[in-house]
Amino acid sequence: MFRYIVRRLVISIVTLLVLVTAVFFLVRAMPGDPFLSEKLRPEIRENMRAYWGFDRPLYEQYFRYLGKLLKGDLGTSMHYNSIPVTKLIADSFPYSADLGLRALLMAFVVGTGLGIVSALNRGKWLDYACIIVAILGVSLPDFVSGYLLQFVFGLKLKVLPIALWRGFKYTILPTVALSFYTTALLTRIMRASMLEVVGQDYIKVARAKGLSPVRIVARHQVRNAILPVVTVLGPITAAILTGTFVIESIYAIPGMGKFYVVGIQNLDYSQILGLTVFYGAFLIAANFLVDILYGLIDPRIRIYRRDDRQA
Amino acid sequence: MTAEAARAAAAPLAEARDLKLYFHLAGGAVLKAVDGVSLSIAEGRTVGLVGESGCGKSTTGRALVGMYEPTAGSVLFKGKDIGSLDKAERGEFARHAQMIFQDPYSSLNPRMTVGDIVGEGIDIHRLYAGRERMERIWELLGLVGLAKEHANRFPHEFSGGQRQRIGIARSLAVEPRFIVCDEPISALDVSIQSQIVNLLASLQARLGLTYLFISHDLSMVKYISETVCVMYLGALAETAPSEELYERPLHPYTQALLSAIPIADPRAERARQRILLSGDVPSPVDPPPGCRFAPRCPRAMGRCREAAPELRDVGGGHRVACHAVG
Amino acid sequence: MKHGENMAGALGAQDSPLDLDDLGEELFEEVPRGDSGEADRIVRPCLTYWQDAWLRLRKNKIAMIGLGLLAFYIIMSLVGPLMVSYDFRAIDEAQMDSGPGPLHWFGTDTLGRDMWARVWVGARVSLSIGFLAASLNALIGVCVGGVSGYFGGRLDMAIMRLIDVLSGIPSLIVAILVMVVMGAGIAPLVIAMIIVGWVGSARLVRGQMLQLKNQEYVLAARKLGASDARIIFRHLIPNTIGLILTNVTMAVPYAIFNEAFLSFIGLGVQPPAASWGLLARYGAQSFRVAPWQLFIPAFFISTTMLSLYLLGDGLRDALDPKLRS
Amino acid sequence: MPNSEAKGSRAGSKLIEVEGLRVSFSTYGGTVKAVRGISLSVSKGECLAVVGESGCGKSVTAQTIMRIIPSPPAAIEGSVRLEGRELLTLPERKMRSLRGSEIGMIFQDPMTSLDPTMPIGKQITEGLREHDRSVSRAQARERAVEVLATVGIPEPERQLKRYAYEFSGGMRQRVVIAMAVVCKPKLLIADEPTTALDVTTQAQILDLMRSLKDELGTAVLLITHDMGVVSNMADRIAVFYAGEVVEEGRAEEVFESPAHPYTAALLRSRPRLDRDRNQCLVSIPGSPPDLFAPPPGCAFAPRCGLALEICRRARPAGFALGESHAASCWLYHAKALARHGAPSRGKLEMEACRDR
Repeated sequence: MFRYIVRRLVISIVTLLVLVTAVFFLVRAMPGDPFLSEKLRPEIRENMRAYWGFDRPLYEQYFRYLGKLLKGDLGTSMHYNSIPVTKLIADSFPYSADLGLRALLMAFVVGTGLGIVSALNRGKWLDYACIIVAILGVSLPDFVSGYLLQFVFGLKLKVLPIALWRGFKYTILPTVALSFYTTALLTRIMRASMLEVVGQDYIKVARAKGLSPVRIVARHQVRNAILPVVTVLGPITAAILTGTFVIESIYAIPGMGKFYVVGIQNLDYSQILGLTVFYGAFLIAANFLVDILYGLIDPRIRIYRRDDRQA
Repeated sequence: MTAEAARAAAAPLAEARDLKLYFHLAGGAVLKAVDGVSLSIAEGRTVGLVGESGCGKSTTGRALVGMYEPTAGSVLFKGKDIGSLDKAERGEFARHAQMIFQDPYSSLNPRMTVGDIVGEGIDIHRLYAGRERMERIWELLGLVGLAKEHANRFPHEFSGGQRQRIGIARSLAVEPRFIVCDEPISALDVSIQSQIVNLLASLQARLGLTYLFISHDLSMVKYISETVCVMYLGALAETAPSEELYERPLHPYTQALLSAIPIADPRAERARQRILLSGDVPSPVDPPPGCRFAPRCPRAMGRCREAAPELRDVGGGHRVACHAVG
Repeated sequence: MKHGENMAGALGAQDSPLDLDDLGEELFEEVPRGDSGEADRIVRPCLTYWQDAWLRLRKNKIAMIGLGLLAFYIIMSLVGPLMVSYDFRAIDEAQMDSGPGPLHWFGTDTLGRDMWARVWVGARVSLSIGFLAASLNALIGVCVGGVSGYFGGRLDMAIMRLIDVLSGIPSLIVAILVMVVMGAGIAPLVIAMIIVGWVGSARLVRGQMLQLKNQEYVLAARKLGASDARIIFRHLIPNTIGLILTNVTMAVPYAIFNEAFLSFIGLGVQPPAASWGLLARYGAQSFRVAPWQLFIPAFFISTTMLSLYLLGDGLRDALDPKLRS
Repeated sequence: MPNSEAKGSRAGSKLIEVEGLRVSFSTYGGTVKAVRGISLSVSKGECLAVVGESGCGKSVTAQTIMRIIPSPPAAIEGSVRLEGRELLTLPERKMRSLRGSEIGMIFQDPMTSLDPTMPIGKQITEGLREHDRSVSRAQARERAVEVLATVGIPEPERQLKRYAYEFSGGMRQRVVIAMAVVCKPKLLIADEPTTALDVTTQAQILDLMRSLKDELGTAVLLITHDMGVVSNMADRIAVFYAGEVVEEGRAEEVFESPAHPYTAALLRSRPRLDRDRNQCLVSIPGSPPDLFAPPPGCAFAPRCGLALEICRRARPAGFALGESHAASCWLYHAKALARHGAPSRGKLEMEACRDR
């Protein structure tokens, strides 16, 4: 298990480094100049360039940036008059994280739940109902479901607030909209996985031991069926966090997404860079945690895998 | 089966000399699948290679037809080291040494017709073309007891035994002289196994083929081969003419193996004394020092744990690797 | 019990059409054993793999609905804009935000442009981006994954580490940055989607290759003297293609969705050009006054994704050799 | 075990009785008649071996006795009685309390029979505690250690917390057996328990099963395709072919005077280790019939060298050949006997390989 953790950790760190490097140079490669837009006199522009260190060679800027990163400094926003990017994140990320976590939790609980219900009722109407929900869910992009829910429950039925983030009632629509796609995806995966496990010999053995169906499902079937779901939790976290950009703008939630989009529009180098690095690091860390979690659930991962070669 | 008498003791057609095959595993471990095996097969004969799963018998067989590069030692075909063959000789070796596989389901490409499967070797070596090619394919199908019409069918339409016949026809297409049969019957039903074994025997008689018959089924190996080699954990434990080995097994492992095979006769069963081995076969990644069988051997002595025994001749072509014998 | 006494019911069964109490002598004639070929005769018609798969797919009604809808959208994307007299760029200030009706079948947008024309022109962009990105991803994936899985060794190790790292990078972040660097347009959109998008299919193909290359039929071909090229083209690719095809079908909706997302946040196709994502974006801005401007493109995005998923599910079932009997 | 067949006809000693069992599955390709009217019984402490090739219905029969076969899609007819109690109509809750406690079952592949995510100790105790809620954790643990020792697992205390992947195939099968006998069942159903194992491991497992049978007095229903495996263990043998019992009798009777051409050919289709190399190896031509559309007459007739006209037209009834020996083959009909005489073993074997 220790070797496994170290291995995943090394991969995660390399991934982060690659991401930071790629993003740094991509941002620098963006057409235009952050100071062009402001009608400044050339000498002031030169001063500003020097202030931001843009007059140095690119590689020097890169290593300086890495050095600052190690100290936890993501730089300062150019647009918002030198507010540190960390401050922007600290102010806005809690909203995004709140929304994202709610959606993730809901997707996980509802998705695996529907998957289990669907598989246990295979071929019955409940199964078909779950399949239809699952297929519709993956067919609706989150901005479609976001507006649709807002339209139906906020504008027509007027039962829930249409925007803002001021208490539980406000969180319902954005959470549902954001988790819809993921819920459907997890339903599909969990259902397939449950059906795969139910055909396994150890389930037959459990039945032959005289265990009650509840126990077989809970202790043997779900436990084994959840493994493939855990493997997709990483990419799913990424999808949900990306989705928050859209949902935040639809429901006017003061999350991180707004700064990201504004940063791009203003060519605010350090803001884009800082937010992207933070966001990437967050996802890489989430992936790492998912890998560890997988190791904890599946004992086979705990020892380093040997190639079983048939002689 | 009686073709053996007609042929004089010929020079070995295929031979392994102190063959070693090591595989490097992820994480730096080395799997010693085959560790110093020497055996030779005379033209027109059948040598049986038996052992339990993981003992290296399939790896040995594959090395003999050139599918693995030996880590050490050499493989000889018609007296020549296959590592030193020139291009023309290598092509000839590729044709003359063939293989029949274990699993009748994974050994045929599901996307190809039976005709194309059987004809693959013909196409690769450009033996025949057009009408002649098709006629040759039909002839081969007939040889293994299938019909002409089967050439247009796909493998999934056939039963296990029929699929094994197709596999045999495929290897016969390039007119081989030596065939390694790698557990050709172990995936088949009992009533089908004898069909395939009898087919292999009659093909040998008609075409003068040489076989290495690999199996974990000692009764079948005894039936089909003149000489039997017993492998344990990458090394040969004992080798002897078939009747001799079964009547006078010398290696404790061979004795245990023979006594473990059930006989379909309750009276004979009751009269037998069974030698039960304790424990499991150790991992070939970390084999025990000295004799590899020592940890499970009822007759192990101090010496067995220190030095690996050599394969020694005890007379009449019977060779055994055991300190306790002799 | 005596020899030959009939133990009715104990063994065997009694459901024969013969009168068992009075069996004629002729019934006890010996008959030669049936030619074993007769028992083995195959009665099923002779079908190639693709014919068989197509028959299976055709039997799957839901998948055929998906295929039909998709075909309809593709045809409409070609002929739809020609069915109305409006150009998709033509601004008509007299007809701003007018709802669907006989004049404008799908209504007009905020600038009075005909939505029908814009939706079908947008379909061209969205569908071609979807198919292009998914196919290119699969192509790169097949090449990289195939080489990695088939040849193995150090090269495989290196590629796998690269894949490990790339798959940790959130794909949309890279896509967003690439769009910013390269500017809007169809080519940048496709490039943005394949930069990290090929990783998934490469992993899939590599896994399949690893599995297939140790199949005994591949070993047999190698033993017969087949070249790498022959093994790859005759044995490995034909056995992977079903999986790849299914994968492409499932990847198209993902690409369409990404296009829509990028256009929605303003980085995709730029007006006056149209794509479904772009239409949805502008529709969203005015959806309280003119909801059809959002819901019409949203409907097409969703139904396209739906039909692709349905088709993909059907393809997977039709091409899965495990289900073949 | 010995002489169990002498009192076999008295219902009291019959542990399990299967009568006229038919099982069929509806699939999209049609209906597979997997079991087509099977009757058999196992007495207390006895071992009945069911021998047959793949797809002959032997596993389906076992799973139907346990009622772990999902129904639907399986359609089941007939009767299965455990000590006189009908199992097929028993409510699921009652049936559940019998599974694992009165009837234990072992499956073919030890590599897949254990849950990979649960320690083996827990897998053993959970069955025990399910059947008797009064058993405490500590008691269950104690019993698990005891049963692991019985099946020959060294240092059982230390193994409880280990997972399946940490054991070799032979050891896993021992764990599976421990799980099956932990509640001391009256009947143990072993479905090809040694097929996936090596010969020397097979010998160990068979030895273990024999000693369990003798020590615990458990009746065993041993399912296998290998006649050799059963010869040292079975008291009686039932030979299955295409979903039917074609021959049944005491082990000695079946091995020494096989009556059905299929049994005779099966016994000669594998070479015997204790005979010399020149023995004739019988091969049965063709393949077993497709159970989507079984032949109208005797299912073996198309492959049989002794088939009569009637064999192709009507399914044979069972003909008694002795106290405990019966075969379902038309050759034993009075008219066939009158015309052709009783078929000798030599004739059965050699005729079966006539066209070799």
